Amino acid sequence: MPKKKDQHTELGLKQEDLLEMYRFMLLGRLCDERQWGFNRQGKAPFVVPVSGHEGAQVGSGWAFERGKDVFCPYYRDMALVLVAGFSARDVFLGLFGKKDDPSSGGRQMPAHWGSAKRNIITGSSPIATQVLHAAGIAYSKKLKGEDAVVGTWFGEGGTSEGDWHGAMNFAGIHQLPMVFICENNQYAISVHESKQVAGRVYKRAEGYGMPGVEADGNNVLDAFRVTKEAVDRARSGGGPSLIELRTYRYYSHTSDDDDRTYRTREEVDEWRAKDPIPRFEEYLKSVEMLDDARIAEIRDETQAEVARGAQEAQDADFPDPIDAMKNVYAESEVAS
Amino acid sequence: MPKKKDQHTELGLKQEDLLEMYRFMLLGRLCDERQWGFNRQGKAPFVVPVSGHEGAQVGSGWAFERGKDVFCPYYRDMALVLVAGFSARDVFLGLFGKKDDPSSGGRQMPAHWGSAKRNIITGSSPIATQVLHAAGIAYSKKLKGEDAVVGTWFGEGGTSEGDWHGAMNFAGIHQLPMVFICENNQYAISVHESKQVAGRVYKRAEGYGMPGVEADGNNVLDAFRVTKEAVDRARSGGGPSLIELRTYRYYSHTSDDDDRTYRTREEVDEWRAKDPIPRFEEYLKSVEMLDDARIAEIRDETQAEVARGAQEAQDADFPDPIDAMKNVYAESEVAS
Amino acid sequence: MTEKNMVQTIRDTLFEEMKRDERVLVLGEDVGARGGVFRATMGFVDEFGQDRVLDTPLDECLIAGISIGMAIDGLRPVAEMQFADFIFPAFNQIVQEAARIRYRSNGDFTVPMVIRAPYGGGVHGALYHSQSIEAFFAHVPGLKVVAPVTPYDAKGMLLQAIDDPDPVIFLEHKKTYRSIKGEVPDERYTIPFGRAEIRREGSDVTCVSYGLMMHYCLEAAERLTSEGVDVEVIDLRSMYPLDMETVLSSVGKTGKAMIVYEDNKFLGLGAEVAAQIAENALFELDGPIVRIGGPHVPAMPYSPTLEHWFLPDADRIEQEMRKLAEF
Amino acid sequence: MTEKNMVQTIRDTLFEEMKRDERVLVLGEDVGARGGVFRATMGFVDEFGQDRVLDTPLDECLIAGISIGMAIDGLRPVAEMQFADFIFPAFNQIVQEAARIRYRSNGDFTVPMVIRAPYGGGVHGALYHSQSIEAFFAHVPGLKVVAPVTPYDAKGMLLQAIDDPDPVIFLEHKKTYRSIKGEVPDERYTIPFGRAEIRREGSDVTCVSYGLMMHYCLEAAERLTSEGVDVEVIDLRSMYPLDMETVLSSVGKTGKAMIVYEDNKFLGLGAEVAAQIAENALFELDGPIVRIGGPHVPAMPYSPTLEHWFLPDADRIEQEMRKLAEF
Ligand SMILES: Cc1ncc(C[n+]2csc(CCOP(=O)(O)OP(=O)(O)O)c2C)c(N)n1
Ligand SMILES: Cc1ncc(C[n+]2csc(CCOP(=O)(O)OP(=O)(O)O)c2C)c(N)n1
Ligand SMILES: [Mg+2]
Ligand SMILES: [Mg+2]
Repeated sequence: MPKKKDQHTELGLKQEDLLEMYRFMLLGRLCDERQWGFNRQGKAPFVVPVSGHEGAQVGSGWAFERGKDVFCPYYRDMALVLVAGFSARDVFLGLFGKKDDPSSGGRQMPAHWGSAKRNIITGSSPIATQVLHAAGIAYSKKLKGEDAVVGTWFGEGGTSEGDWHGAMNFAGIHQLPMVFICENNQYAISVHESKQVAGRVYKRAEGYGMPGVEADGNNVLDAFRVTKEAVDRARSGGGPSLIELRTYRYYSHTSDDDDRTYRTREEVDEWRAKDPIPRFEEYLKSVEMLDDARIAEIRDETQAEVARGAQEAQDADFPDPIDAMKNVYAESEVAS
Repeated sequence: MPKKKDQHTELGLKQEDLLEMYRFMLLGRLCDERQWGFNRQGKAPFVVPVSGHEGAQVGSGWAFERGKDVFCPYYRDMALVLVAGFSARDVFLGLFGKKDDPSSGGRQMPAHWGSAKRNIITGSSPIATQVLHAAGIAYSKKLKGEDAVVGTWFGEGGTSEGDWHGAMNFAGIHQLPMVFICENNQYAISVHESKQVAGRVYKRAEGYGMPGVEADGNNVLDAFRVTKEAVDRARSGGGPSLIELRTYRYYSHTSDDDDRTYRTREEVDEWRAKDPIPRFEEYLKSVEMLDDARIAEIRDETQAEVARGAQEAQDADFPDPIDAMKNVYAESEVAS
Repeated sequence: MTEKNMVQTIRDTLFEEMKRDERVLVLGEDVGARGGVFRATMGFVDEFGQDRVLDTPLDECLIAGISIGMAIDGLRPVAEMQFADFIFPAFNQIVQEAARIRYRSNGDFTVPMVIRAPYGGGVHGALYHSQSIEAFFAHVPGLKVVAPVTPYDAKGMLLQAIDDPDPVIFLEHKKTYRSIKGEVPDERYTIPFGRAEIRREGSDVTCVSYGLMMHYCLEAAERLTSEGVDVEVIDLRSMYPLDMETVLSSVGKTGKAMIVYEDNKFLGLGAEVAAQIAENALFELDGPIVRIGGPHVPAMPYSPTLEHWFLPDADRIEQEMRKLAEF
Repeated sequence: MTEKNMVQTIRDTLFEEMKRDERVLVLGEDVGARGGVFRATMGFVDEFGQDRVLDTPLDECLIAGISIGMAIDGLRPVAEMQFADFIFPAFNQIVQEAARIRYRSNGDFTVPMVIRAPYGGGVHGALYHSQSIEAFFAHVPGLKVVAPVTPYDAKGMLLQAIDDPDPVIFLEHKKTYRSIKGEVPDERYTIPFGRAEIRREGSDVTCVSYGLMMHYCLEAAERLTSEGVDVEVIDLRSMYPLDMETVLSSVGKTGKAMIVYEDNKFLGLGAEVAAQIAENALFELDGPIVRIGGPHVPAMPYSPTLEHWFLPDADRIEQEMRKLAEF
């Protein structure tokens, strides 16, 4: 019973897919709102928001095969790591720096994602280092003859570092099975794209011998479509691709930032009007998969899931100080 | 009396220009052959050859205004620094590490060019660092409202470093008065272009918001033409350009290298047949500026100039060991 | 005289200097409209314009590399590394280029540039917003490395750094930005590098420190007066050049030396200080040379329990001072 | 047993290991057809193919970064930095990523990789082909740094480095490549890190060294026997972990300690060794702790007169040994 304006069937997406994608977008948004709440209450000193990026992250993330493919995200990617297997509880364990934080056991700042069993490669703060790790993993997969595809995500600011240049060059030379995904929200903290990127990000692909494409990151199905094409091409030996997803971040860069110094409220409102979540709701209604009543239900369920995860994380233990000595080296030796 | 097949008049080059350009190409070649001679005799432990690149270097270098414009060369650029004001004697003072070596007073290896009064910025061994210095100088010139243009030269291997990426990006963003000149001889020591550069060097320009063009580096007039256009554009506020000059190096990478491990003799011979010097001689004959007799005279004069410079450099003093402490800091303080 | 905190002092000093000297410009990530993530260039872009208050792309290698070019061409760039932890992409340009250009050109080229870097822990910054970096750079001939910890020093040493004809790594401890206040003269003055400051005279133990730890050392020393233990606290201020004269004459007086630093102990700056004492004053010592430094783990973790464990504090310093005094 | 020089030993060891273990691959600039500029991977590409003998683009940041990815995915990359002097573009990937990944992921991810780096002077390499880099990396928790100087150690420690579950900086002194020969067992063996080797027993002075200087120290010590001066020479072999036990027990015996290294003295490894002696064995000393290191200039100049001036040699070491013994 797909209705008119049906875009998803040709993309190979079924009703369950769409509803799950919708849930993940919502989960990301609600986790974000909850963490800001904790921040205002003084219970979370540091918050990295995702709001605005949910379409780009869930759409691109959904194009990969969980359990087989590899995710090399950056700090903005909360909705992406939810797709990759993090729970709301996992997110809040990291937020509070608790012992069971799957990323680092409370060692890293929030939003420094990582989890071996979920194929999410540990990330750091220094920008763009992960894109080279992704290239190395992709080379390894190809060498071993595995058909996994490696995805790496970064902001447009990340394209400025030499690491990004090296990874693009290496991936192009060896036609590696990977996809470079730029979440272009037009700002690197306060620095506008026009002072960050000469030319256009996606246009750099040709110079590295790979296809480059841009898409509307606030349209989750567009983000899925262009990424899926790239993932399929990579898996079938067609080499790497660069994808630029245009989007916007709704909050300040982090809880330490104040975006009013560099963005007008008008600009923010303009982009609020393109919010990927209501837009996807409209689509789901248009194909009669959702109605307002069902949306309200799903929101309540997801809200409850967030509240539960947050509560469990708050109740969880902090790491034992003495554990701070562990895992410096395999033998955890310490300087005499 | 310019004859048919006259390419130079439309390029604004007069007879004196062409003959000087020819002399510089020859001077570079003969200095190179002489330094190899010293190397074989054990009098010069380290030699960096230029042979093959003379057309690319003299052609591109000639497009700049000496005394006003700025040169940021790399080690391969002997013929270029001759254009920029080095003498044969200067070259050999550097070769032998003598006190009066204008580049470093005998501190750096040969071919690490530099001279403040000639606007040749000091170079180091680490590849591609100079392109960022060039970008900084170009920014400074623009800020001060000077109409100098900055040229920076590098091999295709140099395009792989992050420094090159950063400089291209910055130059594109601020539309700096500079020209990026790649002497693409297809090898970085032993590594072929196909393992070094994904895609094509000149095609990367568009991704940085600047024009990119390739030309035959073994045709000195082509090298001049494309560079002159870029220099004029830069000087008139039109921003930066990337130029790829296809060429070849005839000797091993340096006297420490043995190119037989990675290049066939056939390939070398093929490129020997495209030697920029005889090709330019052919042109100069075709426009009746030279004949074989005159060529023989110029060769003898230049040979004599090289012999004189080499002899004077051999006779020159080595630096005084105690001078090794000087110029660490302005006050030349030393660790207690 | 005006009372100011550290970051305000740095901001005002830079502002005045840019007014005074056209050649000076600031560059880095978010130094423009945002005024720097620590507000050290707040309001600059309105006063001096985008060309002299340059928001760079997110590439520290670029920041250092173009600063070198600018300095060579006669400007006086003051580059900001947003956090010291992010200086490493620029390591090659700083260590191989900036530091070596005067030497390799035999004085024909010079690089008068300043790199400002907010560093240090205790700010919930975790592994990548808490690091100490002084040891990497103090080891490199051609560089100068300084770390003022009072507003008075911050102004005088920042102006000295800008005047200096050679590259200077100017370290600002993030935790002192707002916590440390002091009187700052309104007129321009400079403080020559390589002169340590005795912050507290004492006769029993010489305590050498710098950065945030120096303040903790003063606190610990004050506490010990009640016990009749009299500690001399020396603020190095400059890591290179290093003022061993002041350190050695103090050790000659007290016969006991300890060095306190936040960086991990192994090959941290305290190693050089201890080594030079052992080379030059061994027989004036009547106690072992004590070093208190960070543990051998890669910078402090985020979780409050772990961060507290990591950072040396006044209590621990006090204990070690007491032990050494009693030795 | 076969007699080999250093570089031949390294080449053969790598070759055998790549035959033995499919996960091992070498990567770097010119490691393929060229066999490495020092011939350390000569003939590898014919035996193992281009995919396991990977000629990388000219980008050390890339070399380190992809090695990390490969190691995370289960390979055992052995990366070559063509010259140690060119490791700095990779500094961020090595120090911030490779060194910290185990720690920051609380053990969830590990980086078993080796970075080989030909280093050191005396080869007419001038400023950028002569540097010592051990101090930068030994200071970084999460890294191990070793520098074997005999073929026997080169094999055992290279295999240890490949087996090691953490990143190892493996330093090879260029001047020893062909000048130092020795017997090498044909079978596979490993030498655990963190164990110094007493190369020469002695009772009068403890001389701690490593790298090329260690050989000069041995030479100087031999010369002094004629004068009845008996020097104990310790080869550290590993900069981190550092075997202070061996050093301290030797100092306990001789009461005199000197440290000889090629790197510039200030904050070079000798500073840490001296500091730890001063912390732990102060009252066993009856002479100052002497450090001989390179001068405070940015690596050695090219001109023969200048290069000779720079590098500590056996004569200078001998004089200092004599002075200290007579103290
Ligand atoms: C090497 C490095 N330099 C600077 C920073 C500080 N910093 C953190 S995020 C950021 C901006 C990143 O912008 P972008 O890549 O566009 O991602 P976005 O935050 O917009 O999603 C900066 C400058 C850093 N983390 N690492
Ligand atoms: C950072 C760095 N890495 C490695 C080297 C060693 N090296 C010197 S020249 C060279 C090849 C450069 O090739 P290319 O840029 O194409 O210039 P060409 O020599 O071909 O003219 C290499 C790898 C270096 N000098 N610097
Ligand atoms: Mg952004
Ligand atoms: Mg080349």
